[in-house]
Amino acid sequence: MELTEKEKAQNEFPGEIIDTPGGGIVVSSFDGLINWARANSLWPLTFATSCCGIEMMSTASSKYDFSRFGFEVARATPRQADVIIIAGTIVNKMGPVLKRLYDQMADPKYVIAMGACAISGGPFFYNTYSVVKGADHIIPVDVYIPGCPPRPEALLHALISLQEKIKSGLTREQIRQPKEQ
Amino acid sequence: MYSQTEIIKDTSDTEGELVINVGPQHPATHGVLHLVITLDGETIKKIEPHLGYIHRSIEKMCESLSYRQFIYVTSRMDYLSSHINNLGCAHNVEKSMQIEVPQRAKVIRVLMSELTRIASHELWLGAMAMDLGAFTPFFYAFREREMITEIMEDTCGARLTMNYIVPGGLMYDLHPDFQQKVKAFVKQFKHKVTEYEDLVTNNVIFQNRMKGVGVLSKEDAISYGCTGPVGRGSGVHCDIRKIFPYEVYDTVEFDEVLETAGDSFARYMVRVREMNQSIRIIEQLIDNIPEGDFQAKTKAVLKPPKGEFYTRVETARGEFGVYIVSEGGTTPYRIKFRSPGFSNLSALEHMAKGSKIGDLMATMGTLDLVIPDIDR
Amino acid sequence: MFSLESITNSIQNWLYNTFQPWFALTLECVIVIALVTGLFAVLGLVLVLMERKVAAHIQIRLGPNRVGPGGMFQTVADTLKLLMKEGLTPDLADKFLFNLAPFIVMIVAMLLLAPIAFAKGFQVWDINIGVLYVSAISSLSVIGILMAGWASNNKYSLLGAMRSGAQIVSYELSAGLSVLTIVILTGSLQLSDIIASQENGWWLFKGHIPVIISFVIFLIAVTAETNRAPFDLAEAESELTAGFHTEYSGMQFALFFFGRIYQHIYCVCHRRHFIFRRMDAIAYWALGRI
Amino acid sequence: MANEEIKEYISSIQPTATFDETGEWLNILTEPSSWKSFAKELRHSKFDFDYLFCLTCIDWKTHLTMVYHLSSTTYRNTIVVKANLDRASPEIETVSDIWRTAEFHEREVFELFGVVFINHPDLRKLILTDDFEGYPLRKDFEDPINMIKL
Amino acid sequence: MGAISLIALIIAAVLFSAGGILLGKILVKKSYNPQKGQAYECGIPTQTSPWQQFHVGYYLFALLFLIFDVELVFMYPWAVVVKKTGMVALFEILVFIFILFMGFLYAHKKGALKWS
Repeated sequence: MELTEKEKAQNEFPGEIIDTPGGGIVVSSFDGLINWARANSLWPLTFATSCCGIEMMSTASSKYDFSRFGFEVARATPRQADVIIIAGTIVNKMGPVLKRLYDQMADPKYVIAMGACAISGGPFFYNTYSVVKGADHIIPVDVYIPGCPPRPEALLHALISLQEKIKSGLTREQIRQPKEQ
Repeated sequence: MYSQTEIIKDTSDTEGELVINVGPQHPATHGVLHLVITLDGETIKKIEPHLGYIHRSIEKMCESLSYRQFIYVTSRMDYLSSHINNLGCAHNVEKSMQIEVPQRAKVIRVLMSELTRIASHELWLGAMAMDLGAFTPFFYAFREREMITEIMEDTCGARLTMNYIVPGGLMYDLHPDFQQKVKAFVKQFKHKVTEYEDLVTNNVIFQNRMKGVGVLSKEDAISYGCTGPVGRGSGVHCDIRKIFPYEVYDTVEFDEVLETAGDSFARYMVRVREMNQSIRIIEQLIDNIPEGDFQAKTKAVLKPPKGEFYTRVETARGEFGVYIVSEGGTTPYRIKFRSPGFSNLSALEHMAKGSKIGDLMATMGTLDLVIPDIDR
Repeated sequence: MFSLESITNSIQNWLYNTFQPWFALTLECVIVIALVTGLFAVLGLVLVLMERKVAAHIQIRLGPNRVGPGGMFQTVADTLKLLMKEGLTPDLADKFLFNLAPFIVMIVAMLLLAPIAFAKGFQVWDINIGVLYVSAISSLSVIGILMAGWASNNKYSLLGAMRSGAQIVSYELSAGLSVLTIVILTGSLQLSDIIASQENGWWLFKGHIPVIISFVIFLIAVTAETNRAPFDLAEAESELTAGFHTEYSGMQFALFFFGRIYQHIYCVCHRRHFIFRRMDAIAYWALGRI
Repeated sequence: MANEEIKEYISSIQPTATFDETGEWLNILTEPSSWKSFAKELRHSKFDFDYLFCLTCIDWKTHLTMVYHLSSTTYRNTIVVKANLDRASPEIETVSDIWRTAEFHEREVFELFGVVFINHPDLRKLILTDDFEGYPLRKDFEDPINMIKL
Repeated sequence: MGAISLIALIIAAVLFSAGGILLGKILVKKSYNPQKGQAYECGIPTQTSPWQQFHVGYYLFALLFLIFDVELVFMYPWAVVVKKTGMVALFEILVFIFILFMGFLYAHKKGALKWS
């Protein structure tokens, strides 16, 4: 049964998500605990394309120190990361790579679009032939941070907002309905 | 839109060779550089850089932006030396329109450039140490870098992409606290450089991983067009601040740092010693900022005459060239940025061929690549 | 010397007096399982938090301090999260070996606990060839790592696994030889004997020059064997993204992580056996990260 | 000054070259067909132009102009060599064997302007995606999907 | 406790691991798409399979290691009794090490210890 679904998926649009059977048994009261754990242990993927990446590094540095909130363990592989912070411009060539990275992350996964470029293309909106005008054309985004580049405090605020969103059960992951088969 | 890629299972033609993609998402490529590496065991047989993962078509974009506008975009190219990028462009416009910049602006521009250079080298130090597996230097380096970003924020209103230098001078005057804060920074930084030396330079593991790794001879460095610390690490006399002094560089005393070994350690030493030279420049200028205007009187719309103009400045990574072809209009007809990283990167294959993967990281770390600068 | 021998002995006597021998043995096993698993869980949580806190303070940061009082529940949250994360198996991986590898690493880590003397008489199995046993079992963990690297069908994993093998090849011999010094001095391979021989002073401070040399060698070799910085070639985050566990996610990754930490516990404890005698050796381990 | 000397020398080896001294540096306009031999001469001449610091192309709508900025690390003379190319089928010899930095710069010019470099060792797309059509830095390049005019 | 404790420990390890993995399998919502199943290689599709002949630089070295490691095991029993037996044991182990050392020298001269 599962194999046929996989085969079906091969023929569809590559970004298509197919829910596999199983999982999601426990509900309500236990969910609160799980959401608390997930919210307090967001491991970011070390992914940065341009200037915002430097501010992300600043956020990791001593003065701002996002390890206080448990975001400390930056993983280089998407398999172990929880949140992908799109720090910088996404161009057409990068698009498939970003999509692939997002797809390869293990569920549950969250996305933060950091900076004007990731939100809309920012200063590179007009007259460019290669910039994707907003990372949400490629992958779904949970939290947006404006700025060019945003201050480290803004990134911290975004991460805390994401925490609150997870705790209240409103992320895209949590409200995703299984597709009708 | 996105083609689904097939997994190649056939291995018959590449027996014993491992083709590995390093990047675009890789902690050691400092951005989105993509290297396709052919390995034999751990030995690198071939490196093929693929660029364009952050190609934002800045050159095309600038053709439709006015002379005041396109300077802001250049901050986003080499974001670690954004002041110097701005300076290069402002310089070009000033040269073509023959604008005389006030002395105060000139001094402040040099001060800002040198502060940016220190900040950039600090970040490089932390990132490179992290490439080699040491976490702590990263935090130490960022501690001092943070002081510079604070100074920048006071005056320019931004931490990273400043957009402070405009054609004709500066955007605003200095923040009143500037001198005092810079002095405090200089005082602390002088003491901290020795700390870095203790922590990093004199570390045996570090030295063994750097010495004799990624050697680039002087002839090759010239042929590949390597400039900045990479060129100077190979003994090429290529500091634009010395060869073609701009602003007030001809009136301050500083040494061009030259090493002759051409290996990663030489490049490392060049950068560390360059920080000291920058401090020297700052110390000479900080008490001698002349009073006066910070901006020359310019027209609201800049229209350089018809012709071709080329300016060169020294960023933290090397020679940054701005080549503007003007048709006399309000926007440049063609603009070309000669980015230092692009040429430095082209030497990577030559330097890393035949070495191990670990050595590649050391080599790449000391090249100090900023990918948006390379792709533009 | 402080001893728990009477307690353990009385429990054992009570068990064998009350129940059938086979049932007593089973109960004893259950107690051991419960104790060991509990120890693992608690030590894993506490030590990881400690490592992060100490590392943060050396790196002039604060470290986790928001989750629970003073950040105490940070690792609890992390573990729960990893538990609740999808465990991925790549399509082209060798699924059997891929899923087996974390078990191997875990089993090795557990088996290493057997001869460790937590206190006098508080020992799972006071095996008379303890030193040999420890050397034999500890080199098994590399099999789990090689298995993980090979089965992942990922080049980074493969390279990381091969490096891990190289690491073992390079340092195993020196670690084994350095332990020999203590065995000569004590004249026994039994770990409880080794500890008893240090009752009135550590070997390290008794002025034996060879002991000091072998202590330094052991320290370096064992750090290398557990792939910690600066010997973290197998993971080499900047080169191989995450080394042999690149493809692992969720709990499987956590098991590798735990396995490694328990190996550390073992290292530290054995350092304690051989040279130190107190748990403050763990502080050294926490510093090992930096 | 040195410019006169260089001019003299260049007219002796390349009689068809024309000069233009209005800009900051000496501009030399050469024929694309003779560029390779000329480049070799320049590299090994007594002026020793060993440093190619900028290589680019300009689209003049009627023709393309290759621009080479050459300098010498010992004598610090700088010259600018230009060659006009046919816009329909732009072709010029590569100089990547003389100045190795040219290899990357030529690949960049190849994909952004469509100039074909004869004998280039590895003339593939470097920056753009493989299926990208057109030469974006040419003046007539239009991309209705991605380009939003101001 | 005797050797049975090893079985207990193995059971403990398996329970610990399997418990964690199974709990995750039961409780977590999962999704699948073809890209997720492919190997991670910095976001680019892999080009060749890693399951091919791989040049392990330390192959010879590893073989030698095996030999020497086994020899090392012989030294443990010696170490236990060396204090009781005295000089004779010391002399004997010196002979043993000398023979080993000759083998080591031979390997060194052949260049087997060079990491290539």
